Amino acid sequence: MFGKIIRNIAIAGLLASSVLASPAAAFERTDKGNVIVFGGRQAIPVLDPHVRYDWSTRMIQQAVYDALLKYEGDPAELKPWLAEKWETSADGKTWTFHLAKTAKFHNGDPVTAEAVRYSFERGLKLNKGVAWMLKDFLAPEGISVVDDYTVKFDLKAPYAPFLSFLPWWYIVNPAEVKAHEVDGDYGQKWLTDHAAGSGPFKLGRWEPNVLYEVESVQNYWKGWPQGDKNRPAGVIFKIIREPAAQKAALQRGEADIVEGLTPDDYVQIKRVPGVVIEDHKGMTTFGIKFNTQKGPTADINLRKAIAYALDYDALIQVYNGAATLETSPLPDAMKGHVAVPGMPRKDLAKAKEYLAKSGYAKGGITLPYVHVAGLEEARRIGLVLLDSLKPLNINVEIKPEQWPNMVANGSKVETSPAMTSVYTTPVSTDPDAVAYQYHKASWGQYYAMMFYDNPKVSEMIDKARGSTNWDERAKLYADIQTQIVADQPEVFGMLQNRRWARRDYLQGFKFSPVRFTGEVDLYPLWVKAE
Amino acid sequence: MLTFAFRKLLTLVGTMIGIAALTFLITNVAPGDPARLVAGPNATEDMVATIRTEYGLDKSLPEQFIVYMGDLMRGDLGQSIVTTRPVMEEVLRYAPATLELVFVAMALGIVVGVPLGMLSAVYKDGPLDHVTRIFSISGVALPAFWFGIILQLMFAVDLGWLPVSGRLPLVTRPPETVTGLLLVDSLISGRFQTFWTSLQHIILPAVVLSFPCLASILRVNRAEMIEVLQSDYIVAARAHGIASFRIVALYALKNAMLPTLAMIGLRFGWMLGSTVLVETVFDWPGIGLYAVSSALSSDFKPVIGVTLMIGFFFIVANTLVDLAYAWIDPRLRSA
Amino acid sequence: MTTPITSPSTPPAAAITMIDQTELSRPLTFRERHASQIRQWRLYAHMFRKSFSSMLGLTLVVLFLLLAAFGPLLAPYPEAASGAIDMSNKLMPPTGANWFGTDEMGADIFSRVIMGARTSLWIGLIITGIGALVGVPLGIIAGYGGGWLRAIIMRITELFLAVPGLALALAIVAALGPGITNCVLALALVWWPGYVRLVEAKTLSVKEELFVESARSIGARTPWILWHHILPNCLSPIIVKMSMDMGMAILSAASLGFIGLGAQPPAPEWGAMISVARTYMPDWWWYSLFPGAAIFLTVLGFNLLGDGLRDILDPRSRDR
Amino acid sequence: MTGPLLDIRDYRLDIGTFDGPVHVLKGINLTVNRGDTLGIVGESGSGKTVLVRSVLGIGPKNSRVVEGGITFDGQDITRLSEKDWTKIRGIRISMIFQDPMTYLNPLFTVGRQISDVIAAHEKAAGQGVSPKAARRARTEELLDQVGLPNPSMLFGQYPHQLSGGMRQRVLIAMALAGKPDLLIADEPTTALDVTVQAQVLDLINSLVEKLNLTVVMISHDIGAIATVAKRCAVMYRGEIVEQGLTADILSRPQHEYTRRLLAAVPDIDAAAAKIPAEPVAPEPAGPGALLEAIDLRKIYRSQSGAEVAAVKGISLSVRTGEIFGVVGESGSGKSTLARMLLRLIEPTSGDIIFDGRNISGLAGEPLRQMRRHMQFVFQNPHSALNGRHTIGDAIGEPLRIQTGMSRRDIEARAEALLDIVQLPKMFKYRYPHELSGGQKQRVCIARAIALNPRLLILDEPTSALDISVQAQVLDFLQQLRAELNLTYVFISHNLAVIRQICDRTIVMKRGEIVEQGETERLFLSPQQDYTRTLIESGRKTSRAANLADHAG
Repeated sequence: MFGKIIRNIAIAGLLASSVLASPAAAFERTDKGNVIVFGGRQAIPVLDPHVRYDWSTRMIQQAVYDALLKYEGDPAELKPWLAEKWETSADGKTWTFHLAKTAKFHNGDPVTAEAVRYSFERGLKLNKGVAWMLKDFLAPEGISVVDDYTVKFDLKAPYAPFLSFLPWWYIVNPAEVKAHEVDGDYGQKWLTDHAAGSGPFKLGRWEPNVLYEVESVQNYWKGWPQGDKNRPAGVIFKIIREPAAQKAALQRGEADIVEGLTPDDYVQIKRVPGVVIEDHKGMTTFGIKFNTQKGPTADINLRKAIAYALDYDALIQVYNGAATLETSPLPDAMKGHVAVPGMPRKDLAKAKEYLAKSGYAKGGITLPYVHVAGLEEARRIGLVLLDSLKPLNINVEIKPEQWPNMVANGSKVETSPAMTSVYTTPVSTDPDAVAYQYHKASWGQYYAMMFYDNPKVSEMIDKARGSTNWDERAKLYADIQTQIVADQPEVFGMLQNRRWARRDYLQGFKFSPVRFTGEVDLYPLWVKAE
Repeated sequence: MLTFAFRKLLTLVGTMIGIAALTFLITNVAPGDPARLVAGPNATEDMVATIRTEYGLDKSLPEQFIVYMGDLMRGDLGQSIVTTRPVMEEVLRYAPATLELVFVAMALGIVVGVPLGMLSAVYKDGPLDHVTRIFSISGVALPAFWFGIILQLMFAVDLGWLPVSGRLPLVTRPPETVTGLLLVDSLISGRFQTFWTSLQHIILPAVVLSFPCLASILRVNRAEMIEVLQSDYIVAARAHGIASFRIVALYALKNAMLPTLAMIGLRFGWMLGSTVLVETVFDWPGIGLYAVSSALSSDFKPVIGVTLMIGFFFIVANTLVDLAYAWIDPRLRSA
Repeated sequence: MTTPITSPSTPPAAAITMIDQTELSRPLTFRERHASQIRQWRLYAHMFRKSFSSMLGLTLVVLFLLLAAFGPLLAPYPEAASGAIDMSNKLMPPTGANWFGTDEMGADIFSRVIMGARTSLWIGLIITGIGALVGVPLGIIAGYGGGWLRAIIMRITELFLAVPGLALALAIVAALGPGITNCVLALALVWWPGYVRLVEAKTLSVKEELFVESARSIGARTPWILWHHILPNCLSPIIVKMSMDMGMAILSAASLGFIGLGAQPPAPEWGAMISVARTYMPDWWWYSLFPGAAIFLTVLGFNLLGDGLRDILDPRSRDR
Repeated sequence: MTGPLLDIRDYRLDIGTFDGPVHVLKGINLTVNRGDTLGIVGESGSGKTVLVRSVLGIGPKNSRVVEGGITFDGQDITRLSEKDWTKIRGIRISMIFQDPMTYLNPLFTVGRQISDVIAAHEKAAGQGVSPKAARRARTEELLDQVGLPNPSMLFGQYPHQLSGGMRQRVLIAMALAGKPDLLIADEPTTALDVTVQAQVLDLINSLVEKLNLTVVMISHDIGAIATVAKRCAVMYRGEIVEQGLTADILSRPQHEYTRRLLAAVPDIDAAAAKIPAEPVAPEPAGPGALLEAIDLRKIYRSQSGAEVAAVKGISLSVRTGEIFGVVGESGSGKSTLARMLLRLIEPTSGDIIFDGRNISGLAGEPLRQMRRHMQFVFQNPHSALNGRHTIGDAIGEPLRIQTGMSRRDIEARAEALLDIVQLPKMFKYRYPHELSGGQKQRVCIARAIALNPRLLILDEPTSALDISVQAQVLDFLQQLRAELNLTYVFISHNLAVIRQICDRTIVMKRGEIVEQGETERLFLSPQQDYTRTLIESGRKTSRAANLADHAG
């Protein structure tokens, strides 16, 4: 073997002298066609659709699996997908879905009602990942197969947002999963880095922490919007952790689209020929949550003082203008959103007025501001806050925390810090997704770190989620929004824009705000070759 | 010899257990709930509990410790809570990349460091000596992460001579795995283009990693050479008319190699530790990067696993150094 | 190629005999009584001055200490270190007003780099201080005491040494959570074994010296021997190591800061600054360049100084 | 073939130091003709080593030839380039070094080292390097020539596998390998035991005769010089104070220094003119003895578990007021014995009785108290003093440890002690490295007597010192004993010294007593072969015997 190695080294040396560093290719080509390279910072540890989700994971899940419905467009709309049509009973408890008969899993099996039933049962029984969305309203026994292509869901109680969660419940092929089951694990071990889906792509190379490749399915049952001719051979999701490296990769054409550049980078790279910035209004809200039950921030006047002292313009500047201030606890793109009049904006006189009314008229206190370690923008906003509160003689201690520790501390009134910066992305377009954060039943969750307690609001939220009448709900949500703003359980921050930088030859990019930060629908993408 | 080997093995096992216990205790003293991270942002309390039970995190710390040590005896490093996979499997997958990087860096360090050390010892207090001195101390003082970024910008972004990061170009499929070292595997399968590109990829990280190591090898070698060149037997060799070159390159070097070898062993461990920085900068998919990303998500089993693995490589390297010592020094051979 | 004649151990006998002849009954002046020490220090100074690199090291360290001591007076915008922002002025290249440019919050990088010296000084002092305070006594006890005590101390030491310090520190900070205190704590925790090993080895050789036996023969107790004989003779390598370690500790803390586990902004710590600044490469090169250069020069200074000290105090010791 | 082989003319050499240049060699004039054997005698610091190394072009680094020069075989070699040196060094001039351990490279076999020299010689001679086998044969021939047994086995051995004497022979073989015109021997016997010294000197003599060598040998040991050299030069402080035929110089020294030097050499054949201690009345051993050892044993356990006995059941009895000698070659266990007597090393078994009290079981405070009465003077004064303490601290240390004296009193006492050992008071501010060897040994003695002990154990107190200093220290020790009423246990490998001062003596070999008795009787009528060999060897290197040879 060594002889062979040595001989080969010699040959390689010869080759090396003739081959210089190959110039960066415009985009990757293989013998099967063009491959799109997505440069992202976040790895995909577990692909199993019922176990884990975050933006990178869900982007690939979305590519290899199909769900009953799919969100598309801006503003996001629910589109039929595996389910061609559906109906609901008058009491809002029973939902029946009719499946597309052409849908096929990658191994050729048809997507049947049983597969849907099994997938939902699996998600509920594993009690991980997406389970929280439905488990309070749907039991595994409530799902029944009517015929091969009809499936029925019986909810425990009417639940208006039900439909809005379905796009995140992907359908797996029960035959394949069962074949790989170990010790009754519902095939969890196998699905970690394998897939049993029916989506437009199937898995290619899987090199954890390095890259994940999906290959397009030739005869995808739903067809290809860009036309079969333009269909890319596949997509490589390449882990590039450093923004500088991402930028370099994009400039050299090693990546066709990247996410996660710094706000300043986007401004800079916009000027590079051949690079296009996708800049869209998002749904991720940013708030500085007060602990309303304990410590100085239990004092509403102090909370108001802080809210009026904050330099809101600086929040926008942190994003180089790619953000808009919140006008309500609900994001603008959400159904039922109303612009609440009298949202606090910087007004030092008013801030001092409130401070004088509070128990800390002279300031002289130090409040912690906790953010997730590594989240740059949250840290910068901390600096803005620090700067803004100086006139009130309030000192801010900026404390980064690991996410698990932050969540653990934030689950109890006693340990929850006075101020915590929290980004929340609603997973559905239904207002309940955000409103419920202000329900007392949410206490203990990271987004409920303010321990907001207003029985009237809780009551209205309960009423709204049980109602099937949209007009009634819309009115309730308007009241809820106004009341929350009045109570100031948090500083309502801004909605940051979603941004990507891509090469101009990358076509078909479709934005939808309901997706997570960084997440892209890979299905319609294609490369326009000269 | 057999008792020697047996004793070494015993020490190795003992040290491994010690390291495992140490890192387990260290990483478990603080609060922190990785189960929450894994369960996802919207998970309810009972969903988090499901995960805790699954990973045995609901048990008391002493219980967890006993379970962990018991598993360790069977060669099981536990399960990563983030990737859900056995840590042993993952560590073994990432280890070759790290080893390849460390080997290349070490080779660079030795090939450059030893002759430079020799030269500056021979021309002690000359201009070359002064230059290498500043150079070598700079090597130790350079922050690897910063240096890596600067090199990346210069050679990859600005000049475009070398790739920015990673081990291989995106579409290049890695050669069939034999050793896990791409440079070797590509040669075995005769894929010269792959060999060449993977060589291009490894240059920058290897240079960054090897720089401090090169510097200290150089310094030790220089110091030793100076001492050896002053020693009586070298004076004698000179007095007996042996040619200067032969004295330096053969007689003195062999004697000076002993402490240099010790330094190489030491630096090997140091390099393994520094991969956490270099691999982060260069997106090099090795155990260092694995450790950092696990540490950042409070996933401690992989951190312990990597620490153990690094300790293991380090001990093995030092054992090899001991053997090399005995090979070079006849006084140790007979003892 | 024989032993250099300039070594301090061979002063000309003439220097001494001359004073002997003038032995008087009058009380001796300070200079006379301490002629030996004065000569020794002059010799040290002479050797040190001769070496360009040692002087460079000394200069850098003195500069660093000055910055640490008078940072707030020297920095043009000292408030930049405590998180003052000026968003309208962010990411400005170096100008007359901002010599090193400004960062992403509009803070003056020059001021932050200067103020960072103090942070780094504390980090270095605390880590090496704790390392030496814990390691030196343990090393002396292990080296001199022998037996099971030595076995236990050395086993634990080897255990720590079997894992590269950075990897272990990473694990510790990851568990404790990021922050400058935890980072210093973690590094101190992995730093002491180096001293144990150094001092133990040195003690083992010093204790074989005749003067130790001699002290025993006149009935000296063990603590006496440790304090008066062993420790003073271990001091040179300890001083050299501490000087080198100041640099290395600063570097390690910066490394953890870079990974995101060390000091956290707005604390003006150089590693943490680079950690943020790296995302601003290459277009805003000044942001990472200057903190990086500050780390480099500081660590270089301490290393050159330590190297120079080694040459005059402990010329035969091995590079570690 | 006319003219001298080596001619040194008005040679002056300076070495630059921190305090300015030091004149190491001052106007040296020496001539060596072919077939000459020249001895250069001098004490440490006399410049003899610098001189011969200059002849070989391996002198000290910072040196500068101020005046004069060296001519070798008609060629001026004062300032040769390194390249030209390679044609001379090791080829035409070769050297035998003093310490056989440090002058052999520990990592290469003996054969390899010698055959490399052969190869170098052949290359320099321009005749092309002969094949390995031929060089091996020549190496083995050389090994045989220097009297080493089984050369073919020796060829593959490493230096550490040989004894000191064998290594010295290997060094000689190496020096001969280049068939040199001039052979320089630098203290070739200093590091060896007495019996081995004699053998090596015999070998050199026989080689000189057989190979008709031209030899320059330097040594501090005038006896060794007398054995080998026909002509002799005496060096003192960088100058040659006297040169001529060895016999003449030995019998009729002209220079004052030479006379002093010769007088200082202890004579093995001279009955001692001892300064009597108070009552010399010989007491019987047993009760009344100051120190007794009964069946002392020390067994070391090596790493492999094997037991090595350093001292095998020794009993002895030291009377009050006498000087009790212990003589033996290296490895005889005498140092271990000495340390056991003071409980610096724990005996494996046996009892030590001091002044009627069994001290072998003492520990802690009582043992510390004991130490007031028994003190130790170590062989090597250079390392027996802590380099970081001033002399004053060193002398005051016992007082600080054992007494509650005030600082001021201790200072005064230290000054008084310096007075007793005849050193200036100023020295209390000095550091050990600033003192000469003899001065340091006096400090060690002062330290030892600080607590007014009754017994001093002196472990080779003079072997690290120059001969002239040795004589002074020995004299001083005897005076001191008389003044302070001390009892000595005196350990030495030098029989002449033993004979000069000891009342009774034991001879040790491999941890056992071979012979014991009154010193004079031991020397006049030794009962054991080993004792006889020791005395014979000692005599060989002694002045008187050679003086007789040369004179006759």
